[in-house]
Amino acid sequence: MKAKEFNIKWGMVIDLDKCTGCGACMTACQVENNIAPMVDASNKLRTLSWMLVYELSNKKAAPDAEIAYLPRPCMQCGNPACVPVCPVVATDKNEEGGIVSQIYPRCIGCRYCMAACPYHARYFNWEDPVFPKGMEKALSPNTSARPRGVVEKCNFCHTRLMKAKDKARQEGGNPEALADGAYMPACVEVCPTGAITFGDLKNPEHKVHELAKNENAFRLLEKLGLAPQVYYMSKREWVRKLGDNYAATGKAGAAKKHS
Amino acid sequence: MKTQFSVAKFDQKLQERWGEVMEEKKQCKGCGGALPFVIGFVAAVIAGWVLFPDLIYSKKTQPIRFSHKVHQEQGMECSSCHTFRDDGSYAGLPTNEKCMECHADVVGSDPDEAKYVEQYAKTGKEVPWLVYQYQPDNVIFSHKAHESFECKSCHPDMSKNDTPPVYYQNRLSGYSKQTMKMWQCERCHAENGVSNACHVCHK
Amino acid sequence: MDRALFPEGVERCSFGKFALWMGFITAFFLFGLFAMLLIFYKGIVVTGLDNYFGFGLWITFDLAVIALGAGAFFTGFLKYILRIKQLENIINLTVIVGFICYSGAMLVLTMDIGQPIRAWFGYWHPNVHSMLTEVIFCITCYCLVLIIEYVPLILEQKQLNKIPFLHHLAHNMHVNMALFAGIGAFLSTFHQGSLGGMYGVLIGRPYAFREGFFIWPWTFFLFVLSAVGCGPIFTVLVCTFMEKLTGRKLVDFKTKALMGKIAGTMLTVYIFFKILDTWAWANNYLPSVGMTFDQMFYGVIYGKWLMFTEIILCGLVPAIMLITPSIRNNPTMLYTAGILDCIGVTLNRYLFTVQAIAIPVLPFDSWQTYAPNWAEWATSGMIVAYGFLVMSLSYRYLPVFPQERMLNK
Amino acid sequence: MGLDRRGFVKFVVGGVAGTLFTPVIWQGLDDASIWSQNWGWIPRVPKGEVKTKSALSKLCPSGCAVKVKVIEGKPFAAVGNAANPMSKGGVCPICAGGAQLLYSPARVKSPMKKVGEGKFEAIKWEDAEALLVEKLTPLKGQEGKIAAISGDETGSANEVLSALLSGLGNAGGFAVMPGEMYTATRGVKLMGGNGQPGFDIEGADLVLMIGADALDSWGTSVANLKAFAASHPTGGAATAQYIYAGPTLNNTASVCDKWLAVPPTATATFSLALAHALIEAGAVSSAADFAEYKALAAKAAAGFEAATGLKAEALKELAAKIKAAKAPLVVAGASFGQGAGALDFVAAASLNVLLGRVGQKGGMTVLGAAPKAIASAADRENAKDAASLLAQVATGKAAPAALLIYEANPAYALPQAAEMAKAMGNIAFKVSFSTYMDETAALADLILPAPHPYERYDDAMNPYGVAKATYLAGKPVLKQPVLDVKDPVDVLLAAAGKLGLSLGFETYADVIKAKAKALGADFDALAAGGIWNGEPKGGALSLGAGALAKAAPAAADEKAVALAPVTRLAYGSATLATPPANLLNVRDTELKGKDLFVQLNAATAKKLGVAEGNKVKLSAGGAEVKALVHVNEGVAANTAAILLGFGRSAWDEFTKGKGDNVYKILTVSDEAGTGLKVWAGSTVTVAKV
Repeated sequence: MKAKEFNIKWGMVIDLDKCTGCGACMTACQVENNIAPMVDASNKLRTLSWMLVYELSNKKAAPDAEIAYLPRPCMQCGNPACVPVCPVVATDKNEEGGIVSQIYPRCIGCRYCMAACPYHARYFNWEDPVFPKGMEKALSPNTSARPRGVVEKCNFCHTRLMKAKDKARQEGGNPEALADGAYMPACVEVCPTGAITFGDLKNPEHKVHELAKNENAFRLLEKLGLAPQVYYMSKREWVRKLGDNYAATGKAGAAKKHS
Repeated sequence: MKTQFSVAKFDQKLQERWGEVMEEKKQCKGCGGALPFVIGFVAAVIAGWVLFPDLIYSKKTQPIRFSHKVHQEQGMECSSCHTFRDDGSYAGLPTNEKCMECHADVVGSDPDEAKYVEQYAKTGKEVPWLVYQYQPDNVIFSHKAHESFECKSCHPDMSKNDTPPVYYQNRLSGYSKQTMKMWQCERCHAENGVSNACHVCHK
Repeated sequence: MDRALFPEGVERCSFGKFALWMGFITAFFLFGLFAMLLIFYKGIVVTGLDNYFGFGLWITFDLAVIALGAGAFFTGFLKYILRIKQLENIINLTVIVGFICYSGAMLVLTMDIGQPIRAWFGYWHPNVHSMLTEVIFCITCYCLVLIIEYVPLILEQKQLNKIPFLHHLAHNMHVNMALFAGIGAFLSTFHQGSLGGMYGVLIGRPYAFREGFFIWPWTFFLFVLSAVGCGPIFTVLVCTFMEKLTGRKLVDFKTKALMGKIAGTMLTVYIFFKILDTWAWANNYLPSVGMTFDQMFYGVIYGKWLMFTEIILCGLVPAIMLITPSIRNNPTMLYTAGILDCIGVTLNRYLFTVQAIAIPVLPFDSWQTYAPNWAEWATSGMIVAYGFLVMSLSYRYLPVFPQERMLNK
Repeated sequence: MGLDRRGFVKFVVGGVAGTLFTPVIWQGLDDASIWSQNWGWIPRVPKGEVKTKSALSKLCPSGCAVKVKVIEGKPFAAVGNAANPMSKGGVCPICAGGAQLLYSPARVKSPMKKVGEGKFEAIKWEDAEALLVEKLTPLKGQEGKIAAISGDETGSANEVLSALLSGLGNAGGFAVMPGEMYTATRGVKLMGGNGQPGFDIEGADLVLMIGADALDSWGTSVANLKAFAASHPTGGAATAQYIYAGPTLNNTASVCDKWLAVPPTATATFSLALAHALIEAGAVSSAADFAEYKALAAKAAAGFEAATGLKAEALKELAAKIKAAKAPLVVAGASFGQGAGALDFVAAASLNVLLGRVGQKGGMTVLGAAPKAIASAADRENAKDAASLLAQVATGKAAPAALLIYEANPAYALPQAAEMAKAMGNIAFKVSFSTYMDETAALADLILPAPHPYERYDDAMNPYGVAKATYLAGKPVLKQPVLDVKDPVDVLLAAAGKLGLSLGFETYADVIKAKAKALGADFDALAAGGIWNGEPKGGALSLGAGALAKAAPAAADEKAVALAPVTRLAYGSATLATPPANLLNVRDTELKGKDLFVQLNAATAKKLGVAEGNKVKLSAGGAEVKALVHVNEGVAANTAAILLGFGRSAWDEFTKGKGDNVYKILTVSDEAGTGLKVWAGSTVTVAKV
């Protein structure tokens, strides 16, 4: 199936040299998207974390040891592995902006998309969301609470996009040409070091447009051809190597299939 | 021995029963015909179309008999009460703040107005209006994006309405009977060349 | 005491013994039923599945039984379309085995999805690009075909057959069975392939991903071939197992050997392409995405021994055994080869399901391991028990084996 | 005619067929799936207008200026306040989940009176306040009978507490929880200065953090992160270097240009050896004690490799980098924000003196005393530290009959926690003013629930680390608290009145407004997310050689390894157990189920004879902590790193019983020369169980 092309492509450039791994993005994401706190959150095989901060290590012994933190939202792949496999069109990449949707009321919970996604960006609701008593009063209006048995994932806080468009309409602007920063996901908004830059990859007025072409920019598993809309950048070679093994191009930072 | 005996007896009975079945079949040939089938069919159709809707929907009335007609006659527009906020979001039903601009105290003679003032305006409690066009949490609808349409192209024309219509709520799904179904949204989007991508309407 | 219901001219064990046997099987069934109800009540959180292993025992089980149940469509195809007369001796059994496998798989799928209430969305909101949609449609349709094929067999039950209407119905269905066999062969080929396609299209899973022909990845064709390479021999194994259990001869060895020959031929074709495919995968595809053969394996649980067992010991070896007449015509060797063959195909389904998603594709991720828990075993066991129950009833009351009277004289 | 069986079957078949031509099945299927999409037990999300309100979110130690998003009057999210010059729109991982903490299951829901061991009874506020006055009345005027412990470093509440104690004749009874501000201020004194030290990270082009986890849990971390971010433009060249010297490759170190693995026992040695390298490279100081300092530095350099496990080369490279920098800054701090002696601070801070960086842009500053709202309140630096107070209580040297605990958790967050908790048992009447049911509240005789930051007035004067005098204030976001709580300061002021003591204020809001006025700031502007800043000060500081000379050499113990407690801001603080929304951030190599991991590098693990996944116990001072081994190359030599802040015995299901409390095995010793209680250089023995 030929990947669809869009005039707007919302994307991120995450500067891994600025991510301290503080976890504010994960917290903000849970808050924005009404993810119920989990009592045993150390069982990472059953938790829900649309945004997950991985710890990368250069695997060297002290004193040469280095680590880096890598926040992993949904990659919103240009050629997603998850979309064509869904039997009920609960997930789709079909909207201007290129965000891969995931619709909970349609999802039947077959988990084929989870098996398809090499980034582990998709999560299954193993249980109904249970908030500590009273905490359900602090739910965000932006994401519906999901029942058990459906798959969910990061959608770049899509409701914020809808709200930004409404704001543009109210102010007489063009909802299809939002200014840089008019729409940003919760993780981007909260990051204390501004490690995540967000915008329209195709719009030259947005910072991400140039950043994605930076010589230190790369995408995860570029070699598989999923064409993520999330870019990473690091001046550290070992970090870039861990990201995509350079298999697609043979060498670091060489011509990216930027589209 | 006893078991064997009873087994044999059972066996015999079974044989007899099969015989009866065959007999019955012969007797019944032609009797009744298709009539029971027709009766069952018609009964089911009637039950399905007449009784079922009554069973599946509960009826509710608005907490206050609000007359859109009276307000419209005062020269008010839909947008006088149903407004947009500065960020482009839709305020939907007016809150006490809006209603109390006129109804902080009783101004007319309608008993429902007095009821409103007494039970809501004075107590600060918001009126639990029933929303005919109820949409669930998983739907995000932008009135701003649909601003160019007339209200009544989706909502019933309330301007002539003096007594709010009965609210039918589906007992199983919890939706209002007037909840716009997804295919309706999709059809209009398709006709107008607007994207039907999932996230355009879902959250 | 239920003698009146037995097929014409055959002996069956006493009702008491039969009841005891059925009770024994029912115990397993009920335990599985309990697990199933628990799963419907609490959700699949009660299973051993997790974020990394969204697919596990159930999907492996489904794929395996569908492959093993392939005897139905392929034998049907050979019997009714290619008119290999001899296969009528075993055709009924293949239909029942197929029916059990497919209906069981559908039940497992209902448990496996998180929102069974919305299972029908698969038909109402289908995604035509999804291999799973193809699977859902074909399995359902083929399951209907199997029911249509199974019904005349039920109607031929001694007492039912006395009713003229049912007798004629059964007869007419038989007359048109070639049509259903044809439809079945078509549907079944497609979904066997689609099951393979399901994995072959996973561009994010290097273990499973394959290039292919038109929209079908090579796994599509490999799954079809492997299914027909094991389905017929599985029916033979079932038959032989029943013979051992009942102490009666049901199908002559000549027919069994023929089934072995059919399976062996297909398995040989399959294993030839499988080895080619694996070779190309390891030497062309993996390096092209910057991965190595070694990266696909981990420790003992996901070690290389699994792949070698699958392809060599349980693929190449039974293929040679089955196409060599002297080996095939020795009953012990035939059954051994059959068992190896079935293990090989099951292992193949397991590897594509579990190993494929166990591999940490992200270079900084780590291997996770999966073990099914009691709830998954119990429900899978329930399906097996269900199969035993259907088979026991069919054997006892339906004229499944045309040769039985003659062979046990 | 009767309906026979066949007729009945036909009827049923007809019924089924007929049903297919009605909506029953089709609508039923549809409605059932809609039902499954809106299950009644799944919480509904709010609808309505979203507004934002400014707040001072003192959930993290330094406090974040936040914008709270509110819908239908209910807060649901918090983001940074871009108008605030300190946090510049940033927010820390704790404050980002502030709205959810309003409904934390650990919150104390109403005043509680102890009625038995571990048993409490909810009482009315008027009864609770009467009880407080009743218990304090007989103690009034008796020196040493009333004590207070405050866990708040920056609030004016401290002035109220201090003034209240003075007014009741117990001026010496005011103690604070040990934070860095306390020891650092002592350190400045030892260097001949007066006041709280500050660090102008924003203005520096080389930031060497010795111990200080400045980009995560140390100081005004959000402001520090903003400074780091500004010097590291995405896609551009960095304008400042950051180097971390500390026991673990922590969040700060992960983004630094260089990490120097320094065990917590060797912090001062590292600093002085670096001084030696700098002097070798030509650094001189006009400070009077330079000669003495130079000798101390040379001595430290000789023992550097043995003490740190690092190569001397590393120091030379570092010295060269510092020499090359235009505005180098050394940030001195304890690796887990407390327990370091004043001498560790002096050793690191003296590098700024040596480099001539005191009072310079991008250098170290000394903040003078801030004006007070209540004149009778004692200066902050004159307060006792809580560890000393409870140590005195334990030995009978002090015998208060009443203890007021304000926003502090001494029963958990003091070294040798078990002994501290035991000492508290010697005090007859303990009142805990706490938002959460923490370990101290669980031991108290009276719990007076304090409001969440969104429900109260509060302020922050000079959060530790700021380069210039800084004042923040906030007012409630909510009109009504979500629980039956009262501001502790309001309660104390009312109690003071009943005890015949007038402090000049009736509410905390008035105190804060007076404070703002005293500073010449506008309270309303502050409450809207503004800030008040004073001018940075320098002041002549010595190199502190006199004090450093008294430092006792670390006792070498072959069997023990240095203990490096690890703090991560996201996981909570001394006063806050990991919030439910942050539990997900804890890695499965740090905590798994109920077990903490102790991090050892491969060489240390080998030396100790333990391997990945082994269950071990860490023992010191008669207490022990159990943990699983995780081999991690991001730990200094001969050091065991383990998360601080777990092993809760109160709080809620999200934290209770998870891991073990590392405070238990932190051993207190008296620092030579200063008499301070120190525990940053604790050692432990590690044994397999």
